[in-house]
Amino acid sequence: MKYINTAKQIIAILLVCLVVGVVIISEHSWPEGARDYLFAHAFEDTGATNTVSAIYLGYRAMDTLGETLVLLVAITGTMAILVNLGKDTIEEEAVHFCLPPEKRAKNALRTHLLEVVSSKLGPIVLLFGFYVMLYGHISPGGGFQGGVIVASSIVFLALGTETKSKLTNTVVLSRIEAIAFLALVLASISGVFFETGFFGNPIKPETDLSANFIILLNIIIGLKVGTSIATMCIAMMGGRHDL
Amino acid sequence: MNILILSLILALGIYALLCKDLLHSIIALSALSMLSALLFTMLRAPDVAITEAAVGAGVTTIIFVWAIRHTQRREEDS
Amino acid sequence: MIFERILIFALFIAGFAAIVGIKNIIKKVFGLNLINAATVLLFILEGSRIGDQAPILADSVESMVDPVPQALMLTAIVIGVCVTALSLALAVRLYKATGSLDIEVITKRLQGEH
Amino acid sequence: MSIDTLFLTPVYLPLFCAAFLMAAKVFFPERTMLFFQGVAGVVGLLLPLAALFLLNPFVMSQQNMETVIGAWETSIGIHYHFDGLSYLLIALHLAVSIPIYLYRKKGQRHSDTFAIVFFIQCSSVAATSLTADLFNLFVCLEVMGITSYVLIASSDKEQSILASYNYLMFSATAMVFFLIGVFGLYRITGSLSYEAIASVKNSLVGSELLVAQFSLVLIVISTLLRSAIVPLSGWLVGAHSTAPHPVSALLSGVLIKVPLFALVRLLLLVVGSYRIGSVLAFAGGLSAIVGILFALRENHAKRLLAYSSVSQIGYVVTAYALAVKEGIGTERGALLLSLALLYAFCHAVAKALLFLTVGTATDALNTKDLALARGANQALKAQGEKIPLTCISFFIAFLSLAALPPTIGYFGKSALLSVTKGHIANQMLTITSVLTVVAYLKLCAIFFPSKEKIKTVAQEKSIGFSLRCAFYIFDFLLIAGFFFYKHLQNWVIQILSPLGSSQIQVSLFAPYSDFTKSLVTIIIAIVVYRLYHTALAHKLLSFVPNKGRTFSDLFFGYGLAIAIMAFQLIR
Repeated sequence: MKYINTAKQIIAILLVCLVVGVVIISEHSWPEGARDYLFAHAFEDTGATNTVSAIYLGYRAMDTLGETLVLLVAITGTMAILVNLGKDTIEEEAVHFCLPPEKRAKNALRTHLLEVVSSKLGPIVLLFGFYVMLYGHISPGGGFQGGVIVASSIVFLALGTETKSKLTNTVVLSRIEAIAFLALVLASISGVFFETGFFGNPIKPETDLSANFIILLNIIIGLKVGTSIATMCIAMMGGRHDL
Repeated sequence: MNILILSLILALGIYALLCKDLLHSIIALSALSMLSALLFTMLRAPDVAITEAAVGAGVTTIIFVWAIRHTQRREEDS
Repeated sequence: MIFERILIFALFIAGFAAIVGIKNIIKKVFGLNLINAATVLLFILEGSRIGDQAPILADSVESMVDPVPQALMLTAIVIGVCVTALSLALAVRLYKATGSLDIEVITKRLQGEH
Repeated sequence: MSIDTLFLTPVYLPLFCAAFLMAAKVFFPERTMLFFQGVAGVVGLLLPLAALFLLNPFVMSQQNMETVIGAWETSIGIHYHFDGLSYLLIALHLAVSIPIYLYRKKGQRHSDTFAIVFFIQCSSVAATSLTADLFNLFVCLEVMGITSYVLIASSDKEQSILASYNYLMFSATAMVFFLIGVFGLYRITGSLSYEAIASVKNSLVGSELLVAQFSLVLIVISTLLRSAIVPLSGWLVGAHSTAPHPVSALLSGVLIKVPLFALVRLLLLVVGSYRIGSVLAFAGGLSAIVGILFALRENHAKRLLAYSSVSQIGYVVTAYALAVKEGIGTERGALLLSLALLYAFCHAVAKALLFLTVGTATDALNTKDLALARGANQALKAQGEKIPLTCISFFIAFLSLAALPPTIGYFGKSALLSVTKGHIANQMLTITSVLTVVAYLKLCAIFFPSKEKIKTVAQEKSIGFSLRCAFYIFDFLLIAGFFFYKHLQNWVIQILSPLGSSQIQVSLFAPYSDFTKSLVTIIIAIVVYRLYHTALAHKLLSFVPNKGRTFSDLFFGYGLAIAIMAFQLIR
């Protein structure tokens, strides 16, 4: 019985990799039509110098909306599965990262280094995250990358127990996430009322303000990604399971 | 130069799959993400490099380590 | 040129063989991560053949790289991470339910009692 | 509100409701959530329905609308294509999901997460049926997929977690192959919208054509995986049988049909797609037979329904594949496609009703094993159900799927069988329709009166009002479909018929001559059902393997499907 199974697996791998191999290995020149058009028109269409964010927040903004939905559903699903994961065992509970020093078990291997570094490093990484988010349309970066860096800074703050800031409170985080998602949907619908259709840029392309729509989208997506990943990481690190 | 980094990535990938201790595999995977982020910067794709480094290496490693903490670290040699 | 694609194809085969072959459910998620990384590498490697400057519209840029695959791969990486997060949450839940990480042991224990 | 903003309402209105519910969940206390879910239901589901009524004249005159999202320049932006097909797909989705939303609203444990994910799924289904861009199709299928994994895993049974894990790994891998297909096509054609790809692809020759054909194979098989045609149907039984009742109703009703019909726009434009049609027609017939044989073998109520979903989708795929073979542009192709869609509608409504009624009944009886489950009526009556509504709706759904007169299924199935006359798959389908009746007779056993006293299950929520009107809506759809079938069929054929030939002669089958045929099928079915309990039948059925599909079987089917399709395209 065992051989039939491995034989099946080998046949499956061979068949699929035959077809995929032909598509990957075959030699073909890369089309330059899209690149030339963007090189000429990207700036005055969307006002963004970084053509990649011009595409994924301007021309193909629908993909970014789909991507944010995938992130939202994945994190909601993970949280739903995490919540009824059941309580950890007692000694696991004691070693949790987020417990203040006096409540934690003595044998938890937590050097002082982590506390000093994390509470000092947190604000700097937060600042860098917002920089990457806000300058998305000029220098490389943008909504998602900025959001993840903001999320890692929030995790730093949650690790360090000296700074008890509201930022690491999961209720506040999920509120910001809900507002950001609502703002994203409203921003995408706003194009409809300015007759440029769904996900259109409500600001007229000619004016030099048209980059603001991309900045707005970057901020909203950055906040949403940052808060949702931070919420998940804090819940994973044994923070409050009260979601 | 690309070929060197790509073969290193392939080696890390195969090591990650064959290694018995899952924690070593996770470290190999995050090294793989970091190397591909380096390759993207060399291929003039800075946006994708930041995403791969921050999202690929950062968040994936946190999730994998959390999953390992809740299950078992050594793979059963059945 | 073609050798780079052969290396990426080898990474792809390794990932797919892991998903089909290896029994440990967390190693299967590793395999999924690998084929996702291989696809992103393929898109960006091929996309950067036609130019040698980053797609930022500074004034000194003449031959820039094709930004379209880069924009697509931003989406693909994030979707890959989300699918990995969800599959690992399911894998942990399966481990809590059946106490094992081996897909066949899990199916036997769960399919035993309907 | 010009046309192009109107047809996008089914995409962004449910999204707005999901965002609204998320905000409400965080800001407002728990007890007001039910009210907000009601408001969200009205805005997210009923308003798009109203938008569809407004769009009806536009679609009846066979116009179609090609827009770029966000009014950008055409070569880079995402193309959206609104025509009769996407109109009917959205109508089918709304017709099935509104009653299911009503059924679900009676306060489950995860009710607010369920509602948010449900609305996101609605918007992704609408976007999938509208999109005319390859990478956007990838993103929409991914959103649809991830919402169904989360919905399946939301039931607290352990098997559902395993089923969700299998489905996730299988279709996530397939989606990476989809990306490789997009890579192949973009590299050759330089664009991502269907028209541009088709125009370049038709003029390809030599090795480029080979690569383009292989990329197309990867894309087609990865999309068809979600419609669970035989080699690819390993994941469906686990997922649909362990998911909560409204989720499995929604999955069987809508989620396995939308990728199939969303693919037609890509196949329509690509030369050589008639070869894909002939392979698919055979696969459809095969999945009908294999599905129903497994269903006969099954003793677990919801697994039997899941297997019968696999076999019923075989009917839809056969008609769809013959339509693709004929070419949608031709008269006969459009006719075949409209009948495939009509049968998909009959099956969606009837199967959703079956899942809900059998689910409620087996919950009341607290056992899903068909051998033991008897006397569901007494148990339901004990739960405070005055008139035996569940039993009546079950019986109507049974009549519809067994193709008996007072329901829409009677006309739908006979129309489909008469149109797909010439093909070998037709014989398979007729055999399957007999066996389907036998399988469902097995299912009726639940409602037979049982001897011993039913101990009432401590069910705190009695049969809620919203659950009852879900059943009423479904029953109405099935019965009204029977009486107005002629108009319904003309309406669908007119919408889907190619330009300029809107008066196809529709008297394609005399409704009453088929009555004798369906009577004969019933008699044979009852005889076979009697035979079913004999030793001979058990020995015969023991050949059908009953072991669950292991993980690697899924990929073996996937490899097989890719190999067959690639061989077919190169030949």
